[in-house]
Amino acid sequence: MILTYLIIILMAGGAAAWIAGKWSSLLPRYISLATLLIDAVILLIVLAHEGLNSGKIWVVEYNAAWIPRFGVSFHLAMDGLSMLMLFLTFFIGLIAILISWKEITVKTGFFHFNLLWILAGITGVFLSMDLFLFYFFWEVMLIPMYFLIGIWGNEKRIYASYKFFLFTQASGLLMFLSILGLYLIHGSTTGVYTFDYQQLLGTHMSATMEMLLMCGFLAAFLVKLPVVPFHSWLPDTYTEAPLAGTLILASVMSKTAAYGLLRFVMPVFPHAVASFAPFGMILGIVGILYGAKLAFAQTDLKRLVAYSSVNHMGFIVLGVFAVNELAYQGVIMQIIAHGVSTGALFIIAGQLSERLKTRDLSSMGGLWTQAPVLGTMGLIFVMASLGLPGMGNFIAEFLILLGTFKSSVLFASIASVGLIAGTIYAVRIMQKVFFGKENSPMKIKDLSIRESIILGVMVIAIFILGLFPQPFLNSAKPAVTKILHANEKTVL
Amino acid sequence: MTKLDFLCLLPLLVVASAPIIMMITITISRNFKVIYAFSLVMFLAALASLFVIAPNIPCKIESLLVMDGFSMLLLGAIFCVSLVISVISYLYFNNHTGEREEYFIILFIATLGASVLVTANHFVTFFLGLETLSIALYVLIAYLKHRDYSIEAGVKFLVIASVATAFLLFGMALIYAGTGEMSFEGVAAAFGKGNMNPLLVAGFVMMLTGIGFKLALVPFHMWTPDIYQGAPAPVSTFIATISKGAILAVFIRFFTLVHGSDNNILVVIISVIAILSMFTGNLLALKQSNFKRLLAYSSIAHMGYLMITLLAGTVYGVQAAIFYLISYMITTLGAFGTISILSVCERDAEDIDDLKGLFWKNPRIAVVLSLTLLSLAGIPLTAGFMAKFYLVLEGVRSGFWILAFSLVINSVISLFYYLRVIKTMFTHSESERYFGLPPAGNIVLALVLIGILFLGILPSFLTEFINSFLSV
Amino acid sequence: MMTVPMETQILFAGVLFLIGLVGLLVRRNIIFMLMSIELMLNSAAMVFVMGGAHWGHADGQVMFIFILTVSAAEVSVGLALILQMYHHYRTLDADSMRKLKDHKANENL
Amino acid sequence: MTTFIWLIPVLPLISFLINVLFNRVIPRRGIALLGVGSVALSALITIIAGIKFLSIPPAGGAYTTTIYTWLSTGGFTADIAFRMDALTLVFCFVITFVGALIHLYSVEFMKDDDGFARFFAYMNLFVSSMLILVLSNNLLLLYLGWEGVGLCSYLLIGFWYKDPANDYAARKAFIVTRIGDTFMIVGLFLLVITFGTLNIDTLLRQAPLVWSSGSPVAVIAALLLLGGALGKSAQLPLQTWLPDAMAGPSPVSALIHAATMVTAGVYLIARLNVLFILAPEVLAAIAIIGAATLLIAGFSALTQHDLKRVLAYSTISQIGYMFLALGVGAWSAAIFHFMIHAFFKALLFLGAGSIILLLHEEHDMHKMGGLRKKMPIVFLTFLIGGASLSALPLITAGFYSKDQILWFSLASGIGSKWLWLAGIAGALLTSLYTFRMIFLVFFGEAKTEPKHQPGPLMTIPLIILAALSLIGGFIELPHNLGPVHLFSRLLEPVFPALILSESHAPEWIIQVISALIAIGGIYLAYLLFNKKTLSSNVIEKSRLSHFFYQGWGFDWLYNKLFVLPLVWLSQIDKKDFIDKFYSSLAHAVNYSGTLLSRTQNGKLRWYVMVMVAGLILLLTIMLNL
Repeated sequence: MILTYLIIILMAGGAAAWIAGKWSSLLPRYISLATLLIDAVILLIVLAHEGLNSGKIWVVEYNAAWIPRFGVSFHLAMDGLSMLMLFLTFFIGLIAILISWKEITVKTGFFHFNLLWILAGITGVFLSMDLFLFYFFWEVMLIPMYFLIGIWGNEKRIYASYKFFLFTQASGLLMFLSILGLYLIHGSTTGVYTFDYQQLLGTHMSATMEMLLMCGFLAAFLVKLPVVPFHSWLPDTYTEAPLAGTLILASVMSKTAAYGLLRFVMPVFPHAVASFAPFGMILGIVGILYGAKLAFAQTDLKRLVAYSSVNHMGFIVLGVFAVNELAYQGVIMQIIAHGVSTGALFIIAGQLSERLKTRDLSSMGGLWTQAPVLGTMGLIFVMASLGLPGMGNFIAEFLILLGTFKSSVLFASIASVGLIAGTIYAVRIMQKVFFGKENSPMKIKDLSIRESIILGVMVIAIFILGLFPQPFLNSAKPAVTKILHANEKTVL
Repeated sequence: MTKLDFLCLLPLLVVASAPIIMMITITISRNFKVIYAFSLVMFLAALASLFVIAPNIPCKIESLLVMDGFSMLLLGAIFCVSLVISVISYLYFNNHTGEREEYFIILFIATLGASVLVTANHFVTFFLGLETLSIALYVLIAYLKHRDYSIEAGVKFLVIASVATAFLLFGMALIYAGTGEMSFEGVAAAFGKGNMNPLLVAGFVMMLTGIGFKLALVPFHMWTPDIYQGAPAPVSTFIATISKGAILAVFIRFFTLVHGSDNNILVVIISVIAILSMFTGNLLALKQSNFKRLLAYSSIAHMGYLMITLLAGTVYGVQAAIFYLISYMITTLGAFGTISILSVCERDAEDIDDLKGLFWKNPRIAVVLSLTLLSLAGIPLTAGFMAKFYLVLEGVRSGFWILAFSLVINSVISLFYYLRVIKTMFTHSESERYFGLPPAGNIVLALVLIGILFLGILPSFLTEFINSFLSV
Repeated sequence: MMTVPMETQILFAGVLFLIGLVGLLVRRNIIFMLMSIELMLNSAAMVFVMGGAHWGHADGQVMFIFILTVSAAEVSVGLALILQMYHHYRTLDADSMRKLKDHKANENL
Repeated sequence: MTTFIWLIPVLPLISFLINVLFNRVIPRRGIALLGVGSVALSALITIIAGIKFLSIPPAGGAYTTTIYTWLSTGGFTADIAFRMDALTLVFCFVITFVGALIHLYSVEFMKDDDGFARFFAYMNLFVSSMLILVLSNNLLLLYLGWEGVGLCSYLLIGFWYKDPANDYAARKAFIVTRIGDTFMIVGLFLLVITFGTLNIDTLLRQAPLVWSSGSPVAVIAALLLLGGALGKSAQLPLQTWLPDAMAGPSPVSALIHAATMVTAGVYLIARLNVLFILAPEVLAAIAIIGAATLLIAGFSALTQHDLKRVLAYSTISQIGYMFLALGVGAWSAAIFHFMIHAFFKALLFLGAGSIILLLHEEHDMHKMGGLRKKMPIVFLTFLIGGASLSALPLITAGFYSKDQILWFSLASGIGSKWLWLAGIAGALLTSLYTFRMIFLVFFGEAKTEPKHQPGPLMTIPLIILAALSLIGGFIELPHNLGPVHLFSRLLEPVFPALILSESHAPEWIIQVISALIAIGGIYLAYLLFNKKTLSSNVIEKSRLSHFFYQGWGFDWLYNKLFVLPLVWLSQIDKKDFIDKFYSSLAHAVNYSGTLLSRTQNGKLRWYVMVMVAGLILLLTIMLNL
């Protein structure tokens, strides 16, 4: 039940924030802050209470009938993997609220409503153990995000919000068809019509069918992640969304897809995954290289960071289709580390464009002199982004590449070129923004204390991930083993 | 006709008596409020009468009418929707001067036609119900005769609907000539014998044309946008919900009785019609700037979706169809209800630009309208999502993957324009003044909101309800 | 009494129906269009009568009476509408009613 | 003691952190104290550890300490753990000791710079990373240090970031070394897959058991690791970044781009000597690369105008010597040369730094001259450094270290006379360009007046380093000169013994030849650049000279081969053609909507017509099927 509360609290908090917004523009901020803190505390209590190695399959589980007629249940469950994801969600959520504390001044109530509902949807996605429920939450998070982009975004926000919605919705519907197909196949072979994840594991079906159904799932996940060639919504969306929106999109929402790949695609369609794996890895590599290439060509800072996300997501896809423990641990680390590092880069980009009133790289330059703290933060996260050891992304990329190397030496070697490509665009950020001649006549302020604290916390987080990754790896381990086990069992 | 049969006719009688009483009332004294209140009472009475006859179903009144779970469900839906339409109409016509009382009379006549259609089990009742409905609609559409569009819409509907009726009738006649049967069962039995001579096929196709016209399926859809636009908003609501629902009901009854889904050619043809309807409706709606026309186009697409359930040919398909229909009715009520509420005497609030800034001017309406549109688009948490889920599930269960795919593609296309409307609501407009809403309006909005969310979150209630009725 | 075969009867009705249809499509005067529709309805009614005669029961004739009644109602409403139309447009040309259309795409038509 | 070696890298790190967090509140003096003090403290601990190490050699030849498990998953484990053996000790000593001297020097050198605190932060971070690199007990942690020094190098080259040229140089350095690093990390993957670990001890123990000598996997692994080493150590073909790296402040050049970081490649190969021995082809390649690099860089050094660029090419060339030594299996000779080179090259850079600073940022040697009298201390120390670099026989340390390399390149079982010839030619070049530099800068007529004399903080390090450049060589004498082999004795447990080939010329002949070459080179330089007996102008203006000056056209080639295509590639598809696909899809959908819209023209009879047409179509289909 406690898992349901996690979602309900967020939704209720959102509604409360909206209503409160009628009376005061400050109140919603406090309400949403409090809501998220409550959720985070609940999660911590669960962690403290249950621990991670209790031997149970799921640390916490809740199951109730929802639409029994179709075998739809309200089945939530949490293991170490979901818990990590939730911590990331709440962490980024808190940062998103704090970062928009002063930036969002109009309609704060509705803003925070949307923010919390997105988080509620994401939380639901990370907890759902019923495919119908999963799809339900998968879609729930879209609408508020659409509003967030469409109302508080930048100049081309309408275009961006459309693009975002259409891409994700189209791919989501394909996944929905696959879910239905899976449901019907399982129902017709076993006589049990159910959407329950546990029961659908190991459904027997023909190879073609398995491949087709998997493609439906892949469509949703590869678009959301996104992977080249389904990425074209990303730059526009990330660029035009308000800072908090970009943060959530890049740091958490895209991770729901990575999570979905691990949690659903891998164990449910083991044979199809096995035959698709080479193509999957190629997609990953294409993403890594093409993302880097496009990032390098950009002149808009936010767009550059957005494309860098494509590059990083390529690693995730690569790792997912490497199908081994090292790669999976790497993927999970990448989910978290990318969440923090790219999130921070977007925040920095946001701070810069807020100060300079432009995102154009050519009108930046030499800003270190005026804003050394911002510059330092920028440096740290640029380095994190290119995978400098000591920070989380390195651990992630190392493990992913190592795991891939285990599966395919060739792919891992090509993907490693991505490290160089990553370096090329990443140092370009430093050079164009903080180094070189000052191109902007505008005098900018360095980070305020609030902003420094936000970014400072993220710096600490990225270093913790890089220097003490073991607790995270331990936490994810049972889930990874479970996924791999389900995968192997059926393949053999 | 036995006494029991007569009792079973109670709902129809209640609806039929209302216009008579109203006419008498009007001759005594004209009072809009009184008529309005009376119509509410009568619709409630009609609803109540359903409960009265509930223990007696199923019962057949000769071979003409049948009162079974299916018709009970749809009658219930029709009465509920009519009730809400009455409220909306009241809000709408409250701004108008002139003779507004007759509107309710005709509304009842139209409802009566729809009710007869829903219970029809015979070509005679089919035809009579259809014509009662149509003729009443001619008047309703052209009711605000001082308006530019009304007459045009009325005349257009008159001509096209008459043509459609003629087709339908000729088709019936051919079938009658071929089989000598006019009751649905009889025709079904004749069809079942397998002697599908060209006469019967031609008859069936002509009937299909007539029905297709009413349901606004491609290629019989051309009238829809013009009529939706030209008619007063509550009347458009009526056409979109009750009229279509009733026709669909009779179509489903007829189609399942004759086992249409077993006929491969028919299945192919209806599939093609369904796919064409989806694409045409959605593509036409893409660039539409008139909200009423947009809803008309969207309704074309939705009827296309609905055809999937028909093809399934199972009892689940029928259930899915009813679920879809009900959620579509609620949703459409929300959409047209908002237009009605926002309309002024001179013109309807039919331009999408009329909605500009609604989110900040009147968030309550905007939220309901957004939810409505999202429900039409089939986004979770709304009735439309569950309905689409149900529908696709049944479609896929019966193996109609192409239709399901086409539905998916169309859902995406349709998002374009639903989102466009939503976007308009939150773009800023010059005046951001908040305006008040009459309590009745609030109630309608609340009903729609609750309906959409309830069906979207806990669909089990309705599915079980439908199930229990259909198994009777 | 010479019996005309069923096919011929229906063919005859069909031709009537087609005449009505063609009339509807080619005439622009709304009254003539209405008349053509009546023709179509009546041809259908005729088929019912023929059917009734063929199968030897009264259902067809009953239907015929219903059709007559209904078409009378329809015409009355129709004429009322046409009156209003004439009132409004000062013409009976059906093509003169062109206000309801997709405006953007048909601006210059 | 073992538990304290982690302090060696951690102290500068702490200093770095304090600096970064509180630089706004700490006064300059405090920052200087912090920066210099932490490194000096590390040096002290290193020396103490060294004394301990020498007096009571630890079991297994190394101090080890594990701090915690870094990551452990899927059968792979890496610790944050340090290990100090003799090789590490040498490196630690050089890093901390030379590092401390350079930090001290920097206090005065940087005193007027706005980025004083930033400078010390970077420098401390660098020292810390470098120490982690050499102290780590596994290759993953080594890689952390490896990348850490790369980062610091990037930051310090671009220290004066307002000049885009500096940023360009910094990026170039970072990216070029990162290319090497990528090879290296792929090599690490290969090692993990083969051995399941990156622990250096285990690797070295297991490698001979798993791989036979010359097996393809071993060769590939060694090649990949070599890639990393080539990048960091600026060897052919990844040498292009180092001359540009001189854009950083001179102490940086001294510390990073001469004394320590660039020798990381040498360290890596020496550290993993077992792996490389298993791949003889790669070892040979290392020797050849070293030989080629030392010649190419030597020629380039000869033609430079910029004082620091001469030293930069000289550094490349000297590391070439070390690679040559590594390639012929003269492990300890390479490390010995590394240490000596660290002394004299740091000295030279610091001297050059002093000159440039005091001559108002004048880099061009042709605009200097006659500084012998004006800056006597700098002159003297620079001369000693130059002499050591030129391997002036007997009195300089450089002689002893270079002589060893030359000797082993010929005498080693895997050496050859070609390598030796290259080495000898390089030696000639070395003394030639070194003294060309000295003559140009310190002799002749004065062209620019120095601001003032360097202060004590700058001169003391110069003097200490000069002393070391002279006497440093005496700890390891050639066999025929005396039985002093402290250095190779120290490193004996780390390296496998060098097998000498049977037939070769006596050692003394070789020594004499190299001594003569060194002296001859100096004399030639005297003739050419001081006396101007030969028209040096003609030489300097020649096209060949220009070719050398440009670094043998590598920059030009790489620009054409990689940079321009990359830029072109990024520009042609800036807008992302995939996006076009989707937008045209959207347009198509929109357009078909518009087309369909045309049908809704409001004509009543058209509507009926469509309906009838539909009916007829249906009828035809149905009746025909």
